[in-house]
Amino acid sequence: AKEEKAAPVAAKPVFKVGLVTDLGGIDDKSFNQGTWEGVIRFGEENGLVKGTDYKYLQSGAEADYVPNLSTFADEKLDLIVAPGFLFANAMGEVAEKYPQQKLMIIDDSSVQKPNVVCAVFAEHEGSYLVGVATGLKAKADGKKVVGFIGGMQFPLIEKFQAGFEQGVKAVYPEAKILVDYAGDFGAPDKGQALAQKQFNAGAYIIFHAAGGTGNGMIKEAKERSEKGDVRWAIGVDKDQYSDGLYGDKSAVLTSMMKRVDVAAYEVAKMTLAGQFPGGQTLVFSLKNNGVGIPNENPNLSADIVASVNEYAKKIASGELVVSEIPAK
Amino acid sequence: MAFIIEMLNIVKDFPGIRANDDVTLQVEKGSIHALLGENGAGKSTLMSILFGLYSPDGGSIRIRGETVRISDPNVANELGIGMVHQHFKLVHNFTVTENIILGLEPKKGPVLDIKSAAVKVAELSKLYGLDVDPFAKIEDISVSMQQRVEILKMLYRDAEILIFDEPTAVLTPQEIHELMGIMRRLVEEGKTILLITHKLKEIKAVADTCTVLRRGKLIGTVPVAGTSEASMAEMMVGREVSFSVDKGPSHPGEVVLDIKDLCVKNAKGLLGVKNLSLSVREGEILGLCGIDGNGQTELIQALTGLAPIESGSVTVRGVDITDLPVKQRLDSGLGHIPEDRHRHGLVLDFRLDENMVIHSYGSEPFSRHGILDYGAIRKNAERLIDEFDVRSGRGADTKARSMSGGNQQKAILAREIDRSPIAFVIAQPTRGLDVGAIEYIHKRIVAERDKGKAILLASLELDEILDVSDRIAVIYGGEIVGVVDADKTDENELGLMMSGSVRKAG
Amino acid sequence: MNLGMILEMFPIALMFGAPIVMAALGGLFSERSGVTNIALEGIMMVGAFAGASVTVVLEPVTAMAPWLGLLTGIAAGMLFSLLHAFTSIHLKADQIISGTALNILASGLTIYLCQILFNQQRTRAFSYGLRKVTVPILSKIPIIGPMLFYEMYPTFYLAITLVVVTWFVVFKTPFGLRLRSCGEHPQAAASMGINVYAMRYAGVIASGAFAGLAGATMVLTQDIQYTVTSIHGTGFIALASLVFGKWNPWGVLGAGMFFGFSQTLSYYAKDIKILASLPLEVFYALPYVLTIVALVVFAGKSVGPKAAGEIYDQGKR
Amino acid sequence: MANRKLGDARKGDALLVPIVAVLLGFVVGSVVVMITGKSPLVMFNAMLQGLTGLNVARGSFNPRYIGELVIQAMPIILTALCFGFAARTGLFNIGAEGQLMIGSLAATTVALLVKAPAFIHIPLVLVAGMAAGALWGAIPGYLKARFNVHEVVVTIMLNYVALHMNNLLILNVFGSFDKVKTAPFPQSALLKDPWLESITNGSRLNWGFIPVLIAIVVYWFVIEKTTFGYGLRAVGYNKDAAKYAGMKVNRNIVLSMMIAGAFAGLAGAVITTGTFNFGRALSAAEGYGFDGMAVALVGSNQALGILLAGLLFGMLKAAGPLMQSNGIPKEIGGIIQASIVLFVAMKYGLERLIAMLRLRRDKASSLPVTGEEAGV
Ligand SMILES: Nc1ncnc2c1ncn2[C@@H]1O[C@H](COP(=O)(O)OP(=O)(O)OP(=O)(O)O)[C@@H](O)[C@H]1O
Ligand SMILES: Nc1ncnc2c1ncn2[C@@H]1O[C@H](COP(=O)(O)OP(=O)(O)OP(=O)(O)O)[C@@H](O)[C@H]1O
Ligand SMILES: [Mg+2]
Ligand SMILES: [Mg+2]
Repeated sequence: AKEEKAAPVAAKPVFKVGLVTDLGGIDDKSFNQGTWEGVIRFGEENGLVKGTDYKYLQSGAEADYVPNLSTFADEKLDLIVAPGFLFANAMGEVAEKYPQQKLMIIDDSSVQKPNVVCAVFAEHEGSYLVGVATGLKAKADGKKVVGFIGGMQFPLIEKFQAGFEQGVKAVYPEAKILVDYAGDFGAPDKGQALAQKQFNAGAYIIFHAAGGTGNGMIKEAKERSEKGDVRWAIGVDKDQYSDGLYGDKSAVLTSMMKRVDVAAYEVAKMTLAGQFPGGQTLVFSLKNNGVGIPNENPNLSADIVASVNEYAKKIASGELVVSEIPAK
Repeated sequence: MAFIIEMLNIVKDFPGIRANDDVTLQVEKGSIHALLGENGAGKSTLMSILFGLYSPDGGSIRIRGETVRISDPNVANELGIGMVHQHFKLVHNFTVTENIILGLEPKKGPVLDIKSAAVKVAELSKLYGLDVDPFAKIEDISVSMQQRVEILKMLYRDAEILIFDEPTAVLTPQEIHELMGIMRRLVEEGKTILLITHKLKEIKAVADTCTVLRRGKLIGTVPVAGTSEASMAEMMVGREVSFSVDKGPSHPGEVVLDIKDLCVKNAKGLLGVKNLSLSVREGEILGLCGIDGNGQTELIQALTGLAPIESGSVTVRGVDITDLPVKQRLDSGLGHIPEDRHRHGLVLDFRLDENMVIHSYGSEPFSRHGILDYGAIRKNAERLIDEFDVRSGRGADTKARSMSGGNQQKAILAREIDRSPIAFVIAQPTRGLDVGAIEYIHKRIVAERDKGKAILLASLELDEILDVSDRIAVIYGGEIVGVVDADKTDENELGLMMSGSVRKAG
Repeated sequence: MNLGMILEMFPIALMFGAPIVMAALGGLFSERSGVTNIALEGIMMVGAFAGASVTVVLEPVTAMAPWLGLLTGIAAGMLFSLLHAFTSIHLKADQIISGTALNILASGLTIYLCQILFNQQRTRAFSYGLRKVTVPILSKIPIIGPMLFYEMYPTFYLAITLVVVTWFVVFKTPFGLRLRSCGEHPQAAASMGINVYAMRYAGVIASGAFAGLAGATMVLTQDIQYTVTSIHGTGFIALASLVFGKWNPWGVLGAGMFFGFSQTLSYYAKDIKILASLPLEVFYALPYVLTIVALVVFAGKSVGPKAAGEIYDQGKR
Repeated sequence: MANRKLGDARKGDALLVPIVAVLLGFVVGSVVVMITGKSPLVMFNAMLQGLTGLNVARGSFNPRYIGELVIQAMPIILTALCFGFAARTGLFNIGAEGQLMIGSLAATTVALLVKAPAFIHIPLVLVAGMAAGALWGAIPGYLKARFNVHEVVVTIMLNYVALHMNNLLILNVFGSFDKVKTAPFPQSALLKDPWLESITNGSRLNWGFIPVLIAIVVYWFVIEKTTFGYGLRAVGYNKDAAKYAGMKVNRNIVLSMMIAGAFAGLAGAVITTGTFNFGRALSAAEGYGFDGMAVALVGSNQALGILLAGLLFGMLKAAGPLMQSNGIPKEIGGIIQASIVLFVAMKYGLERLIAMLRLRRDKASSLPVTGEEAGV
């Protein structure tokens, strides 16, 4: 690895990265945005020009995936990144049509092509940690009910639910966990309605794995807390602390970070260095800090953070194995 | 004597046609002034100019001696000019009062003051003997009542000059009679009336003066008292017109259309036709007359399959068509000229040639195996246009919408006669047409009779019934109250029967 | 399903119902004046965009920001609807085509403006939007209190007020009489000296105001920012409510609330024993199926304003 | 009146208005691009490439774009035929989207469950899509005919029902492991063809264009040339007159909606087995219905008009990635589309404008445009 960052101008490489977003768009506060941030970081560090050396195409429909990827492939970019397992088929097709094109897909391990690198995450591990935090916090405050709101109910999101449930139960077996799926990743109104429902049913803390839908939940937690009826939200993908701000407080207890930015950044760096891990599936887990909670957790007491870290160590070391499938 | 209205040298152009060509019209205050002319002569256009709907391309208007520019109906209103349009301009789901006060609403604070408005309407209605219920909805009242609402609209606005555009086309003789009374009453109260009508008799009955237009040009203004109907007609058409229908005696054969104990529900779900029996023989015209709303429409719609039959039977030459759908009725030899030519008679957005095959497009030669043969369709239209003298801008290519009412009617007539039905139901065939067109249509109907067709002719026009029919059936309250021979009856007797006061077996 | 659950559903259902009712009232004004407005969706988007933008920008400055956002939503809706008014009234456009154009334009335009203003595909997120209120005293009333007065968005009361106002204006004032006459028989109205163009402009612009307000309300109560999916078909639901409510403000209120409730029901379905075994998708589809059923059951003669959708031509007989 | 004259079109000048509308649409697009600080030339270059595959700036040729143009145009042409067909019968069908989804669902079902050689399997898939779309279209048709329920509301509602029904079955019945799509279809069910892909430099071009072309011809033929089409048009313009003439009005309404639905259903089948090779759960409608509506309106519900307008809008879509890649916001395409539709709506104004320009050019006699011609 060459780490001569001292003179970026002189060492400016000719390297182009493209991101194709899914329907959510580049600023979805979720994994499209996360991936883009990784690309930006890579671009800035290497003195690339935004809009020409690194850029993105936004998809308006699933039918746009292939033409968008192909357009970049025709431009012979050095790396094309696409976040989301929905890209799996399109990625497979394009990989075949452009065997020289280096491609990366996030959240999917099914595309087995020599010119594609897959990045997947151990969401259940990170979710376990926020589950632990949730359990401890609820127990400490004498609350019995917590909740989970998922976007759409499919295995990827069930990993979040599974990890969260195991984490809560590990520290607070009596806790009741409400579970709802919104059927949508971009509907804050649904998130808000489901949050109202769960909060009304006594939920003290809600963890969401619902992208934009979860924003409605955070909003509801914020509004209630501000009025003195303290409730907590747990963010996902990125550190959502700032989304929960009211006054100088935040209703976001902590977040389950899924470092898609790291994945994109790392793969881009490897590719630039001529070490494109084609055909491999990279797993981002607690072990390599691919998932986890933020470094700063102002709303968590020190002892909760300490226990969370303990669990993190156990999981990272393999001592504790978290199941990916929710208990029925 | 001072003229209250002076329209001087009016010119109005429409694309391709000069509707008014240097027309001068002078009307004395307190008189009834008739306006006469063929369809399309420019009468409505002239009145629309006076009412501010169109602006003239030339000429000037003086009201009460002052030159005015009537740029829109508001100005006309302010000048005390009101107009009853050929097609009523009433909002159907509004009440009588709401229609009358529209645009000039009394208020209590910001709120509509319907109550005091209704009182005023009731007063006006009483003053002129109009007898209108201020709270009735327009869609629930008869056509003549609607017309009275139109009159009230003008009176409510204190109009001094009242324009009536073909007010009697939709009225029954009794109603026409009442309207004449109302008009005289209005004149007595100091109003001035401009009356457009195709009926010379009416002009004779009420008008003081008559102005005749032909093809947009002024032919002349004559005092009614000293001018005969025949000479007025000649001024209008430019040739002599025969008023009596030229027909020989009928030679009725066997019964073709047989109606037995027919019951039909009306729009309100009540029986509009009750146990009605009637038969029409081949080679005769049976006139059906009655006051509007006494079941004619229901009867005709039931016969032709547009409304379901509750009970009873209808046969055409012995074939029971009671429950048959429209298509099969037509195939059994029934023919139908509908009362409402725009609603039923034509697809206004189709070309004339397409309209001419509306029944027969599915059969040879107009189509083969479900595929249309436009060549044959066009040929057919051209033949009919030629034979029936249907006039339109672009021949077979003309959109039906852009044809004049008279020519639309001729087109329907051509189409239906050409089908050669054996039993022919004809409703209001000459509504709103000028005497020339009426003459022609009557001739064709009689010709059909002479070919041995059985014809049921429904009309609100008593003259038409008396002139064209061989026998006359009178309908009242959904029942036939009498059947009489046309040459053995008169307007008076029919009138009495139509009002239900006399019954007479046929 | 128990009483508590039903009470709980109220505030949620009314949150969903309020913008539907507002937009449908807008449609009512427009159609009553004789102009079909299938652009409610697009106008709502524009209103939502404007409302969210102003709220985001002004939030740090004033607590009135969301209210100013609502006002801006109204103004933006009016401005946008002017396009529909101009093309369909002055240029005698087919109102369906014009409305469709507005709907397509709205999504392109708002997102384009977001990019100019915020450098992203959506507005920045505001931190509060409108806040719920608890009405003192009234909220203490048993049953009714928690249903209607506890932690409710003030826009619900606004919607109810607008229903009353609409009813009053349309059915009790001279303006309303004139407006309706233009939707039923514009030639008749014109012959009475009413300026049909002006009335139709008024109707369409009112619909812009209402739909703009509805859009702003929606984004400020149910979202955290404006995105291209913020309105997600609510304008069309409002259009359906207008038909379902038979072009009458009270009917519209009922229809809008019906939608609010059936949507809310889908969130609670899984907690209701007899429904719990069904797949979620069944409940997502429920509001729409119920609407069709209701339309069939209540199918009547009542049709909309006769002349709605018709191009006004003075010369027409 | 009930029959909006959606179906009305005139000859001669009829073509002029859409052409002027399209040009003006591009003018608006250019202005917007300039406001963004970019050169409209970049946009036009992208569009030209989207249309012909030629990149003038770089002097390269990539036929893939032609293939993609066709791919983008196919479904919206079909949904336009769907909207247009109903419109010609006086019905306002906003339900193309739902009919498409149901068609796609049926195609998925047949593709997955039936085992047959391609020459049977493919037609079966297409027919299934059409039949399902027709059935879905029959619902609003029947409700309108039988209960006089407004088709606009029913079709809007059915779009949502179709979405959730599609998801229900894809997720719970045909779901593959990730539960958002089905297993891939067998090769025998696919319209895809490596040869077509290779001649267009790896685009997704597939045999779907054959049924689309057939659909356009059928549309034209049925409406303009058959007695059946005559009946449908008559019902569209004047129900009462159609009834008077002995036509089965209610049956025609249902049939018309069914045929319209079949077009959309076919679109669903073509997308699922041509563009994709698996059934998909959707989180929201994809907009094919509204695109189709716009195409039909710009093409004034005429077969040829729809074909051309469909290709135009397909081009805008195909050029989308190119524009984006050059820093032009993807919304420009939408803004241009909307402007074109808006200008088409302004027909009357445009006609007057054209007449005025003509009048100025040849001061000889030229009649002003009458209300009649303006589509009163
Ligand atoms: N709005 C219009 N646009 C174009 N031409 C018109 C219009 N109105 C009338 N015309 C033309 O002007 C002429 C005069 O029409 P007008 O309606 O005044 O006739 P009319 O005497 O009232 O006939 P009728 O007895 O049938 O009512 C007609 O030949 C018609 O072609
Ligand atoms: N939009 C139009 N453009 C041009 N001419 C028209 C238009 N509408 C009507 N006309 C013409 O106006 C004249 C009068 O039409 P109208 O329908 O009033 O005829 P009419 O004989 O009075 O029929 P009706 O008996 O139905 O009143 C016709 O000659 C017709 O050609
Ligand atoms: Mg006239
Ligand atoms: Mg006339």
